[in-house]
Amino acid sequence: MLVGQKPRRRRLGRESVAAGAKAVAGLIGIFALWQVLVVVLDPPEFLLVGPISAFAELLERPGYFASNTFITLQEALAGFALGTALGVLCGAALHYSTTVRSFLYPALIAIDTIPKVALAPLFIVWFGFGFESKAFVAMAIAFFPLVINTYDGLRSVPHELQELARINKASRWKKMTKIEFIYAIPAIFSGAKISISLAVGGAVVGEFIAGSQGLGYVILLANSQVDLPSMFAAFIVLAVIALALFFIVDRAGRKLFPWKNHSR
Amino acid sequence: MLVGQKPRRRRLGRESVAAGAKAVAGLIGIFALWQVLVVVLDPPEFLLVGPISAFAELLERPGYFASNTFITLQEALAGFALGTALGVLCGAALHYSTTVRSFLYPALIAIDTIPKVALAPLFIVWFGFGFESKAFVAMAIAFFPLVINTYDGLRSVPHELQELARINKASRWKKMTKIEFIYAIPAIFSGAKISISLAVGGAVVGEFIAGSQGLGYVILLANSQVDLPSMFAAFIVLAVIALALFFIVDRAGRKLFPWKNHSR
Amino acid sequence: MNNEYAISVNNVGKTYRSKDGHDNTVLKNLDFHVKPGEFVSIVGQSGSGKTTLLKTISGLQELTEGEIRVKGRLISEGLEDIAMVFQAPVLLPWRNNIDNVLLPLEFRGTRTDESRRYAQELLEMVGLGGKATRYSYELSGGMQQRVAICRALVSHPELLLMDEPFGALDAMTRDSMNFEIQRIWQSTGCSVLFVTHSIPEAVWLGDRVVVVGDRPGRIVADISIDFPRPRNKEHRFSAAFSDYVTEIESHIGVTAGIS
Amino acid sequence: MNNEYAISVNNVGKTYRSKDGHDNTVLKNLDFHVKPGEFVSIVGQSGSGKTTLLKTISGLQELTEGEIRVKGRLISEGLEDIAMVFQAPVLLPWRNNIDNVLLPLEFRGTRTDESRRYAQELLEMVGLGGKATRYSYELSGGMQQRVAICRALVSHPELLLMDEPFGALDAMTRDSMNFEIQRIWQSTGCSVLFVTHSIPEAVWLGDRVVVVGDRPGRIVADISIDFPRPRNKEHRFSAAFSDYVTEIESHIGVTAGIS
Amino acid sequence: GSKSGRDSMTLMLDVGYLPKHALFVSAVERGFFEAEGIDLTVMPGSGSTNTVTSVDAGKVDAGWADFGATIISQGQGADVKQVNLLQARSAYAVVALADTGISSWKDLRGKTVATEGAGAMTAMWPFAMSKLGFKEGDVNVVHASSGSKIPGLLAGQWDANLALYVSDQPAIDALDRQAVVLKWSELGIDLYGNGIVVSNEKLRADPAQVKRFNRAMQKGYLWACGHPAEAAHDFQKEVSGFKDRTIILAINEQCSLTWGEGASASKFGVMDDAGAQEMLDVAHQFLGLSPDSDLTTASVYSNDYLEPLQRDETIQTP
Ligand SMILES: Nc1ncnc2c1ncn2[C@@H]1O[C@H](COP(=O)(O)OP(=O)(O)OP(=O)(O)O)[C@@H](O)[C@H]1O
Ligand SMILES: Nc1ncnc2c1ncn2[C@@H]1O[C@H](COP(=O)(O)OP(=O)(O)OP(=O)(O)O)[C@@H](O)[C@H]1O
Ligand SMILES: Cc1ncc(C[n+]2csc(CCO)c2C)c(N)n1
Ligand SMILES: [Mg+2]
Ligand SMILES: [Mg+2]
Repeated sequence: MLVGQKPRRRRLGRESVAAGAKAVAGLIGIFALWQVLVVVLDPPEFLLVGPISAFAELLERPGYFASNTFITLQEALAGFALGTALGVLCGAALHYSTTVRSFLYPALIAIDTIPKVALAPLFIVWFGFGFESKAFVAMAIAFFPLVINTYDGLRSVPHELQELARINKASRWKKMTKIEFIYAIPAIFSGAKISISLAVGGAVVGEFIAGSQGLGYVILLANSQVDLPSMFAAFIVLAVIALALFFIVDRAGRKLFPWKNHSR
Repeated sequence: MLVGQKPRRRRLGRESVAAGAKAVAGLIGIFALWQVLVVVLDPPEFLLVGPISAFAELLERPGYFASNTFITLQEALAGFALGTALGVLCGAALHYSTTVRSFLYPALIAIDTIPKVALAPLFIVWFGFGFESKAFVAMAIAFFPLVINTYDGLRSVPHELQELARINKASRWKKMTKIEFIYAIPAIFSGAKISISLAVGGAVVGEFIAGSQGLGYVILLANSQVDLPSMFAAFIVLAVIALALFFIVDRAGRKLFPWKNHSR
Repeated sequence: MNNEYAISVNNVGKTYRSKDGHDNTVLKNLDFHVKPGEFVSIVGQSGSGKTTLLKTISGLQELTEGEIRVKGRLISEGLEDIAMVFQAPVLLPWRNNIDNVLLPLEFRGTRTDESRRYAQELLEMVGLGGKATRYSYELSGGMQQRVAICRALVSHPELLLMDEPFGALDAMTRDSMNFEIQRIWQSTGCSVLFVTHSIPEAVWLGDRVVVVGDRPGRIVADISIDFPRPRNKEHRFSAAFSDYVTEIESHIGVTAGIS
Repeated sequence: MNNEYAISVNNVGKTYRSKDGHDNTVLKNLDFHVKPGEFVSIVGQSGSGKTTLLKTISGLQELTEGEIRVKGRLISEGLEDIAMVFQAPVLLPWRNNIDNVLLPLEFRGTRTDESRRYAQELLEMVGLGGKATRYSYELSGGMQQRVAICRALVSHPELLLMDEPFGALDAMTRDSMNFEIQRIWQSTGCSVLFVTHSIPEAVWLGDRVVVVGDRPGRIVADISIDFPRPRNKEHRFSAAFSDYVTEIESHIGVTAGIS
Repeated sequence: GSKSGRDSMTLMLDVGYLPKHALFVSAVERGFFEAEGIDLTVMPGSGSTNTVTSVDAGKVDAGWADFGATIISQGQGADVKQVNLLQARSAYAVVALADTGISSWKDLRGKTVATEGAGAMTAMWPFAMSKLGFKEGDVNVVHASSGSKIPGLLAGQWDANLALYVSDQPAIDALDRQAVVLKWSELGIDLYGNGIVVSNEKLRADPAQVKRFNRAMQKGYLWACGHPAEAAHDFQKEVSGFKDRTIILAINEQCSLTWGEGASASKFGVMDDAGAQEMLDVAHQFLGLSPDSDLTTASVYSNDYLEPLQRDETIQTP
């Protein structure tokens, strides 16, 4: 099986541009559909507005959206980074330590299920209402997919590769760094791709709980003023940053593990 | 590599019991730690209560918790089932159709990032206050990990297996059902394990938004009364059901794909 | 025009292009034809392009030059009924051996109640009757290879491509497999392309032995083997046999090796 | 007591237990010893337990009976410096060929600036000097096998276990590999356990040829080969050589096969 | 729909199920709606804005919502009207804990107050500040979700909450703490509070039902105000965990907001143009109501579906 996996051909600039164009076309398609829906259904403004109103809103207050986006982005990235690091660590601990697995796996899952929104008051009390509490919510949500995917990725390292390491008396560390973690990279990155969206959502939820800036606060404010153009503008910005982060993570994963899904 | 993957030995009843015992020990450990923390720090009751208070609360109103748990459980399961079905479908569509991938992948990620909590009013308008809106929130949240893991799992089907199908003129459907989906089962189940927790959380969030029953409502009420024993009791119940569901999903995955991580 | 041939390879070339511009021309100006019911052995050095040739004929790999017809039809227009034994066994770990053997029938949708009995027969033929419900991880390397051979035979293919099918087998098992393949081929009348590293095996089995040369792969010799069928051990130790072997060795560049 | 031996296999048994209670006793009452610097060939039918034997000696598989000592130490107490060529190449797809060859040194933490040069030398020795920075998917089956051989040699092992290392090689390449292995073995003085399906190869390379019998695997013959070193093509065509081959064939149950 | 000849109706509250909502629960429990041929289901809300949205979307028949929130929604196109002003005065207040250094408005200078990140009260806080003569920055405002406000206050994360005192004072009371309440009305910010909101579509389709609803609502509400202990008991049957004392406190506070001071002050539930206009002005100034909005007093409320009870009316349970 290993021998059948070939390095992916590097995308030519042209192909990359074409892919980008299609993605943009897809997004524009969605926007168009949404606008058509709005025109046809003609829902009241407090229920649903079209993307045109949302974009108009964005253009009207670019500075406002930019500064709040920047804040949310920082929180999400901090949470994602922490959550990824912690998640990979925990996933690895689950794989390598029977003790951790037996005793902590259930506890981990249990803790993950408690809705972070419900823990809001505690977060505020523990972390105050600054940057930290939002990054913490983002981290708490982003963490779990990495645990699962790291653990499952490490578990699926083929037997022959394990034997190769053993016969060469590889230390545990060498075995991890030269075989197991590399093999698990695609699974770990699958997890990271799930997490990056969750981290952005987590930061926003954190801002819902306690915030006076960031896109979550923009949404909250828009909600209270029934200002749907502003709300949907925030949604669009959120979607765009999540999308960008997703593809950065995806691309990083392919860079690190380029021998999957080769063409020829 | 294929030849190196061996069926896992079926756990003996005794081993299974031992694993269960350790898991329970782990959970009890967490509870003990938590209780000790509470006793040592002695935080005010509105900030943090220990598991003993929470369990006392549970025992005092078992019917109340049972009936609300049952409701949340139903919503979560419905959302999980729908989200899984839809997620696997979307993941497969992403893999098999270049068009879907080019145009819809970005849109999908974009949509996933919009915080479901913020969409609350729309959900209410679309689905009302009943079961459907909660199941929908659960579905909307549970869906994404399955998309990613299904897609990535299908993508990593080894080249030789593809060739085996091609040389035998397998129809697309046969190839999917006899090779690709079976190969992707572990990755899909990794996704499902992430989703099952998310679905429970989603149902609870749905109940926050618009509910007059379910554990989310219990938490909401407890919150408004600053009744932390009741809140933590709900957390415990949530954790327990998510845990149970997680291990059911995990076990189902191992049953379906028993040839990973063989012992010998 | 080509309809009389089971396989007709016309001026075929294959160049692997790698991302760093490192092109590797593996096959060049290849021309050869296989008549229906013919058994053609292919020999050649490691890396000369034998696997590549088989994969292009089976349609698994695209040509970069020329054309290949199977039963008169361009392979690019859709595959005929071809079975292939790959160089590695490629068994599905989630199926037991007999279910692995049956896979081609399931793929084709031609599995019947009879099939299982036939698959069991094939497994018995290769000495694995008792391993039908075991999994591939419980088999030795040679056993896995034999299961893969059964899988190729189960669909009664008209055209059988075999890429070093007996590479992992000991002499004795290999001999008996040689006899079985000859028998099956004679009884079904299928055409066979048979890649092997063993020149005696190539001679003993083949109506012709095609020698593939190196860098880039081209046909350096195409030798008809004029022994009657069915062949037996006698032929193996005839003088004519040794002459064939020596001739072929000279084309490859070996002179009576060790193994 | 066993200190004089490089490997000493004492009354070893191995039973695979499967979950459905289907026990498979593969090795039974195995007893044999390898002296330091000795080259021992192992032959036997497909499925007789050769791979299992190598894996138990290397410590990759647990025994169910008896004990194995490597340089006097029980293998259960920790592995000595062993290199192994597996039956399948098992190359890492994310490393190019030379980096695959260097892997054992990285595992052992003994990679030096010199190493790369030596790895390149080894690749040149097996005819793959030009493929050092290519990836395994760009290699033919036989080429992959040769990379795996280089990987086993790179760490200058005192004990070398090879499981059909030349199975996917054509006669010519195989011959040259045989010469190289003999040369390396003579210059390093390592002990070698060499599994092969080719009886002539076993005889030509080995100080002894051990024949493993079937069901369960046990040693049915242990034949010393009394040719001087270095051996050459002459020995191959001597009468004594044929006698050895015939004797061994009789133990396995083959009588002068086709291939 | 009507089963057994009665109408099923739903009423959505502003937020959650709080002791102040005992009035509604009790009105149902004591059969006021049944007497009008209505099967009423009371359901918790998730903020007045969502409540108005639900009414407009036809997902509920009636809502109980902050008048400011209603006007903002109407400004955005919500086709609804307020038809019964149950709470003539708003409960906007600053709520602090006793003995924490805040006992009057002037003590707020330099302090930190928490409020929901968004909401009518948040938007209007500058109005209150201007009435106090404070400058921006004199009071530090932080934002916290409704669920966090009490714990944060108790934990000393901040000094006071901007809150509806009918909600927060009982909550603090329930924890056996004493609350200090600074009512905005003391600053002259005396606006309409919460009322019943119904969609215009419903008003067209079944005005009689709305009238019956209002009749039952008014009677039930006033009856509960007159019988807080009984109402508290009714509420406890529905929502466990609150002490009698807390619920009664909430009921009394809620009922103290029933009667306004305007032209229609003595007629329960009745609104007037002056009061509505004042709220419209505030909405324009503080709540983000568009200057182009064509909302008029007539389009935001109506007394036409009301047979108002008087201040001195005695109510009997049916
Ligand atoms: N995907 C690929 N990309 C680049 N080069 C390739 C690829 N596959 C094979 N090659 C090259 O093509 C040549 C022929 O390979 P092929 O596998 O056809 O040889 P072979 O005759 O089957 O050898 P063997 O007997 O060792 O199996 C080799 O030089 C190999 O390096
Ligand atoms: N993991 C396993 N579980 C059960 N049986 C096994 C397992 N591995 C090998 N066997 C059985 O052990 C026997 C010996 O296998 P082994 O791989 O040692 O044979 P071998 O001599 O190397 O054969 P070959 O020449 O075909 O490689 C076979 O009958 C095989 O079915
Ligand atoms: C649980 C799990 N299942 C399968 C694989 C095999 N695999 C390796 S990469 C990849 C794609 C990402 O998931 C897959 C499916 C794994 N690593 N983890
Ligand atoms: Mg080949
Ligand atoms: Mg073997």
